[in-house]
Amino acid sequence: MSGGIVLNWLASTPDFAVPYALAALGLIICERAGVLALGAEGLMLVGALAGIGAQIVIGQPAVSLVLAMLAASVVSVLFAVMVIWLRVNQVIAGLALVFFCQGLTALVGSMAEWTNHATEGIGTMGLWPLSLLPVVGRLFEQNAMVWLTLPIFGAVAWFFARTSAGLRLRAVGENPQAADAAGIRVTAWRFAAVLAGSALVGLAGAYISVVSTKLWIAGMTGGRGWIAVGLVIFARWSPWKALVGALLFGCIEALIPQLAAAGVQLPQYFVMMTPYAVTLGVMVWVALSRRGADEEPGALGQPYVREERR
Amino acid sequence: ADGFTLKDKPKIAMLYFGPKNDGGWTQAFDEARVKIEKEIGQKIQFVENVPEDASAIKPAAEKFIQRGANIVIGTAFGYSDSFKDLAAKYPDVAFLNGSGTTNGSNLESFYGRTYESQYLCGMAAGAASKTGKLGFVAANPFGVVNWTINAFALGAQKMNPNATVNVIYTGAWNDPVKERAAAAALIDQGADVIGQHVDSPTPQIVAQERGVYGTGHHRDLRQFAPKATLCSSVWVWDRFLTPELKKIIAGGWKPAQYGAFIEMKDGGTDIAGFGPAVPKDKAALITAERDAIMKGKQIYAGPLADRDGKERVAKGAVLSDADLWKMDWFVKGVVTQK
Amino acid sequence: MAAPSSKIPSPIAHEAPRATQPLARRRYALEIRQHMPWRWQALILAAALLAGFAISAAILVAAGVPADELANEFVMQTFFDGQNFRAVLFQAAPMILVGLAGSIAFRARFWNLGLEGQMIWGAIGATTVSMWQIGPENLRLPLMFVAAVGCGLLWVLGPAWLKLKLGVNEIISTLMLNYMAANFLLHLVYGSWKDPKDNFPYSPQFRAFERLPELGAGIGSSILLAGVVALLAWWLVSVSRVGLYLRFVDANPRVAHANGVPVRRTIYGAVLLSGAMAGLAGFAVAAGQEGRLTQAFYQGYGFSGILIAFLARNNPLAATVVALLVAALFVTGRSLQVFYQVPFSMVQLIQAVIVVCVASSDFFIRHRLRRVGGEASA
Amino acid sequence: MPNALELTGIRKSFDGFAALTDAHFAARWGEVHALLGENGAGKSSLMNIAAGLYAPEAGQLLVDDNAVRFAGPRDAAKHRIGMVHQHFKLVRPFTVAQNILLTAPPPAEFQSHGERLREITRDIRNKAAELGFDIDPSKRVDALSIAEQQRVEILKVLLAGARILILDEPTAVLTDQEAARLLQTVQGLARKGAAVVLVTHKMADVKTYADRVTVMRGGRTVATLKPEEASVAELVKLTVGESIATQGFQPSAASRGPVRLSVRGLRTPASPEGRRVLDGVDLELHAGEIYGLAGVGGNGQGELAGAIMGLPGEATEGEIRLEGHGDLKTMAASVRRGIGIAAIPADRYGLALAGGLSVAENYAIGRVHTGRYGPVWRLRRNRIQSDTQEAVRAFDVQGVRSVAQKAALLSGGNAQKLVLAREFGKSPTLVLAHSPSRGLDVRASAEVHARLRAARDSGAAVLLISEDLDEVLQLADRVGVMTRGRIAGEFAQPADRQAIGQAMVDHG
Ligand SMILES: Nc1ncnc2c1ncn2[C@@H]1O[C@H](COP(=O)(O)OP(=O)(O)OP(=O)(O)O)[C@@H](O)[C@H]1O
Ligand SMILES: Nc1ncnc2c1ncn2[C@@H]1O[C@H](COP(=O)(O)OP(=O)(O)OP(=O)(O)O)[C@@H](O)[C@H]1O
Ligand SMILES: [Mg+2]
Ligand SMILES: [Mg+2]
Repeated sequence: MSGGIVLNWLASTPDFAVPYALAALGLIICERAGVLALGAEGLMLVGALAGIGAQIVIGQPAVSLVLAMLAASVVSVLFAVMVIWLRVNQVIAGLALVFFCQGLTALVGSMAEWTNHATEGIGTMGLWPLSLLPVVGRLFEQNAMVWLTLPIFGAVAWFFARTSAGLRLRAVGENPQAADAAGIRVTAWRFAAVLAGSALVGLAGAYISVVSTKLWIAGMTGGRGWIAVGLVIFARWSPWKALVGALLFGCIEALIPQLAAAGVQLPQYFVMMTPYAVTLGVMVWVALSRRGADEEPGALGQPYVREERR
Repeated sequence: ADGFTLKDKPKIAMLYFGPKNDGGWTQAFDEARVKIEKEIGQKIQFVENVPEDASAIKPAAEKFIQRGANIVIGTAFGYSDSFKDLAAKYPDVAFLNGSGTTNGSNLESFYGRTYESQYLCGMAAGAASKTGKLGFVAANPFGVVNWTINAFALGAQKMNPNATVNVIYTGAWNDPVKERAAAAALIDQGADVIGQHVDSPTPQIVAQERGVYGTGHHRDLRQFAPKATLCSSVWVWDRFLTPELKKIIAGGWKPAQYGAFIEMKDGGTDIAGFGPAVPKDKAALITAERDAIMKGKQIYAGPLADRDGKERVAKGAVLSDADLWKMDWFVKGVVTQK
Repeated sequence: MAAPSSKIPSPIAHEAPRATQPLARRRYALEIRQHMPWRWQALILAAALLAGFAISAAILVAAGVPADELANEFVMQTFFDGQNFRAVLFQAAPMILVGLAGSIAFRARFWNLGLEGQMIWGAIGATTVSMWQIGPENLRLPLMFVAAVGCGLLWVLGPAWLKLKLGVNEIISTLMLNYMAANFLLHLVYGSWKDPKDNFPYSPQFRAFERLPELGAGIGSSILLAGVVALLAWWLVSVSRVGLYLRFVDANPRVAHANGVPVRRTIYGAVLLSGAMAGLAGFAVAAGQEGRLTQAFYQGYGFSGILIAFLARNNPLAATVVALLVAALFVTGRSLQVFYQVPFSMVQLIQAVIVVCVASSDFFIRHRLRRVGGEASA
Repeated sequence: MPNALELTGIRKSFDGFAALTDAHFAARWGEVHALLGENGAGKSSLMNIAAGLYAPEAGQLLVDDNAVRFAGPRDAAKHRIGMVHQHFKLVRPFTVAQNILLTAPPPAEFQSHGERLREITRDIRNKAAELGFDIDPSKRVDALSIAEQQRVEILKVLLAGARILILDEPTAVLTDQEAARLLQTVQGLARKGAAVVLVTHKMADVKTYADRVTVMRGGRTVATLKPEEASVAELVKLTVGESIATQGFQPSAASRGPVRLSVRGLRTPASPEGRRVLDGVDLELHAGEIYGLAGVGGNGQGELAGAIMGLPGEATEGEIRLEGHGDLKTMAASVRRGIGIAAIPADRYGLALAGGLSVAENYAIGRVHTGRYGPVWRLRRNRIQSDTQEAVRAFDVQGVRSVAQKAALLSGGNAQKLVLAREFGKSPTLVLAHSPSRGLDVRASAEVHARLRAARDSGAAVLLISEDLDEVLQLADRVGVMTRGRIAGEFAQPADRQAIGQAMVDHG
């Protein structure tokens, strides 16, 4: 049975890891373009609500997920306008976005009566032929979004490392003055990055509501957006490291109910602290080890105006 | 001195702890409201999402009172202190508070003996379970939750003496993410029926997805998981509130000194619906137990020991109400965290 | 339009011809403004607030509040009704304290998003004194005060140290500590701190002498406490030398350091003070409102504190005024909720809308759009 | 000969301050056209307009005699205008090849990113060999020296296919030999038909390499002429508007005193490439002398000043002793200011003044620690105000309408005077002056110099760090040369300029 618990634990990990992974990836896209994106918690809520709403109205998971991404992108336009055009302090704008989205989703969710409205989710899909393996085969029985996450990561990592467009985006985040002088449209790239990144963050939220819990309640992301923000720092703005980090956090979150179900005697409220404590611990560890301190995008958080003297 | 009498025409207002469509606790009150309105023949005002926070409760209640309400119904234990203050400040207003702990000459707290209906749910669960391993998703560990867990276990053991109940507390009344994780983990560990004492229907939904059974709480949860939900422990507040409100309106109302702790026969709780998974013969057994409870059968009657073997209720005795509220022990077969 | 003159031999390898049509004319250029007279600044701020209120009103009307009732609810009912006004004051005391806490930390460029965690610890500290009956009765309340201040301060010490010593981002660290504090609070109230009277998840009630007394007319002394703290904060930032240090740290830490400002000590001081004030807010709720330690008393104060600090431009006196207005918004929100079934989340939305408007209005204070490239003349 | 690039009647202002009022400029194909003007004359602004970075408020831009409008650098690039900016526009964590790829014209047919990068790398190698540049295209820019970065900028413009090359002070950070080679190269490009604009302060270069020269002053074009038509003195007069009699070296009035500051073996930790910014600095400074530290910028001068001021930075080894106070290294910056160290940093708004705060606050911060402005719990605002007003008068800080006005509103020269007023107001024992007259006009520079001399004459030890050799030779009693993080040589006054110049470029 103890082998069973490990297997159960590992099999349930991806479900927890995917939202972290997608949200962190979205944030990496924004921040690589130099926009400090603290609004993940809010955009995840938008994605979660929009996804469920679409699920209730339309009932097609694939459509719902896409609509959720769109919704998060649309809301992020507000943020993009604030920080890119109006040059509002990016911390303030990010916080305002979170609170705005919390209020908005709670309001829309209750006015549309989407709260606690159960929906059909999506089923699991075996990763052939691995899923046919004895014993460990069930690790490869996951829903389609889990499998889709991997190519999404591959695509983004490829984009950054192997395309000229990726190089341009990074140039915008490292040194917008230089990028502008090189003829790269800083504002357009930043807008695009915020919208694209926010779509992924929205997808992360929609994963929680549409795929995972299959229903909506206000504030259901429960701080995961903030953890994703921390995860990006841990991952040093690298997609693959973010995936590893997301798996780490997924493991921790998945372990908690497994231990409880197995009747392991642990002080439960301290156990519930672990994701947050681990986030903090990881940040401290990153700071202590001073790994790649210069990987932070050089212009992160700095607005750009062409004729400003620096 | 002869009880409480309203000075004006009755005007009722309710303060909801959560959103009216929370699928659980608050929705049960809202459904009762609709029925009461018909019975009493007047509209009842209500406000949703009043948190357990004095700076929210008092203004909300006072606003109603200011605009004429003279019967105020609360729905959370966290309102207790505020309602006590309000009752003192507004002696001409009658206050009722679901799951509250404070009482007075114009204030009555009320709660149902949920362990009665959860006991019946436990019986259904015990009957439906093949493995004898049951799971239970609960919010937080304290008296009112713990007694439902124990009753659920006792009911299950009535059908299967070896039944065990593994409990996961999620730490929140309404957190579908954690509830899902908890229910899934319990099923992973071999549980084939999932009981619950949380607000959202998530544990039932998970049970249905995973092809096992479950029992609901607060409301009839078959609407969410028709295949999985065996039966639910449900509130039937209108059965208690309608006569109580009529008493208040009639005048000379005397609130119960220690609050109304309502038995099944007086409209505390009940069970709703048997799914097809409960065999006919077992269903008959459960119905018989229900009748017995209606006639006064006690769930927490001695002899009863906790899981460490310590005697909690002596033979021939019945657990006192005070001890019920403080229940922090579990019967044999219940596995919990610390 | 001549093609790039082919008579000219290019020194460069790439020979691809390029188009030379007249290019799009750029209409506006963004310019950084160094200074704007305060009158104009005030005007812009007022316009932003007006825009915020207009959008909020539109949302409220869309949600079903009759337009003509809005003014009545917001102004008449809130400020000219004794009972509502008392409710505003009741709500305002902790608001003022968290607003001040936010202001002081932000002045040191420290994003203290951990106000809720520090509030929780402040309340835990005060409750500890009450539960263990530390000190004589007449000293109990001051001891609770000290404990709240101490606990709030200690809870922010970690993030402050991590930031200054290791450069750990305080936004994340303070937030994570909120979640940890909230779980610890649950651990206490569902564990050994349950009220032994009924075993419900809150601490035993404070005794009468452990509560902040009423000043009379239904007004609690916590508002007085908040007022005194606001004055002290004002003195600190506007009168004392520390205020000058803080201004330098805020304006440019490198300049501050190079000019002999004890930057670290100033930041530590401000951040710890911020934690202490948040702890005090926890004390004000526990001893002034709830009369015991409850499980959700802190919710929403974190955001409100940040919002108040931001709208008040980190000025303590302005923060006091803004906190009163936010408290009024809360009380009005309750009555909208009660009478028009408007969800309370609307209040949060309105707060966010106002922040967005005011933050965006800064653009016009700090920039100027200039028409350029227009009248081309040779 | 047609004009390659022509700007007429250009006007441009920044927040109400007119940087260009009526500027004209025309460069022909095949010529090297020098642009002269003192600091702030508007040279860079004008060329930024030609490169599409700044939008002019009025005036016309012509390429090949056709009127054009640029919405941004992209449009300028389409007309094959390339600019090497005074402040480099390089993405530091990118490699040389990646940086150059960003501006390279798009490939004619589809190429994968990898292929393009390889092709660019090849092009860089070829072009670098042609120019005699030693550059590794796969190296990250932040691992390059300033001079190497300058070369990357030049390669970038050339490989982008520019036919109109604008070089804004490209030789400021190069050694004499490097500068000569670069200028010969661009001259060669012009001979092959390109138009080259060379913004510079060096009259000698104008004389040697330019075909024509345009002089700007105060945002206007003063004249365009052939270099051989005017003498250097005449060119100087055109640029600054008056003839300047350069003041020669004046030795100290008093005799030099005992050693006040001694720096021994100061070094910073080695970078992964094994380079140390400070690599064993040894230096002795006496009371009553000005020690001038010359050297090409970026050889550790800033770090040395920072280490003496006590700025947070890389931990250093070695010692910095101040007479009567022992080793300063463990001493907080605030304490150092308290024992009479005055600092005039090079980065005025990065280290000396908080632009967002008032003139009075910026003045008061220098002496508030002494208690002159009241105890910790109370600031005496009136005294701050009257002291500031007095200092503003005494140091002739102009443009202060009220002492409550933001310091950022002062012009460069007046901001520097405010710094001087604060730093010299408390009779320092050690003065650290880093490029104190950078960006100042002649008059303001002269005032700064007088103040430094006065401080020396009243017994302070003055460490003058400057990239401007003329300034050093005018002021210093002794001259040290800093290269690669150490003092490469010391010279007594009157020093041999040639020898000092040689020491600056010797990489021993
Ligand atoms: N982006 C800007 N924002 C504000 N002011 C500016 C900006 N660019 C230039 N200025 C101002 O315009 C004037 C001209 O500056 P510019 O850089 O063109 O001078 P320059 O002739 O290149 O001087 P230097 O020889 O020092 O490089 C200066 O007073 C400068 O302060
Ligand atoms: N934002 C502003 N608002 C008002 N006046 C300004 C502003 N910016 C600059 N000025 C004024 O414009 C003038 C030119 O400023 P700038 O810094 O460009 O001077 P400068 O030409 O470089 O002179 P200096 O030789 O002293 O450095 C100064 O008198 C300054 O006070
Ligand atoms: Mg220039
Ligand atoms: Mg200047």
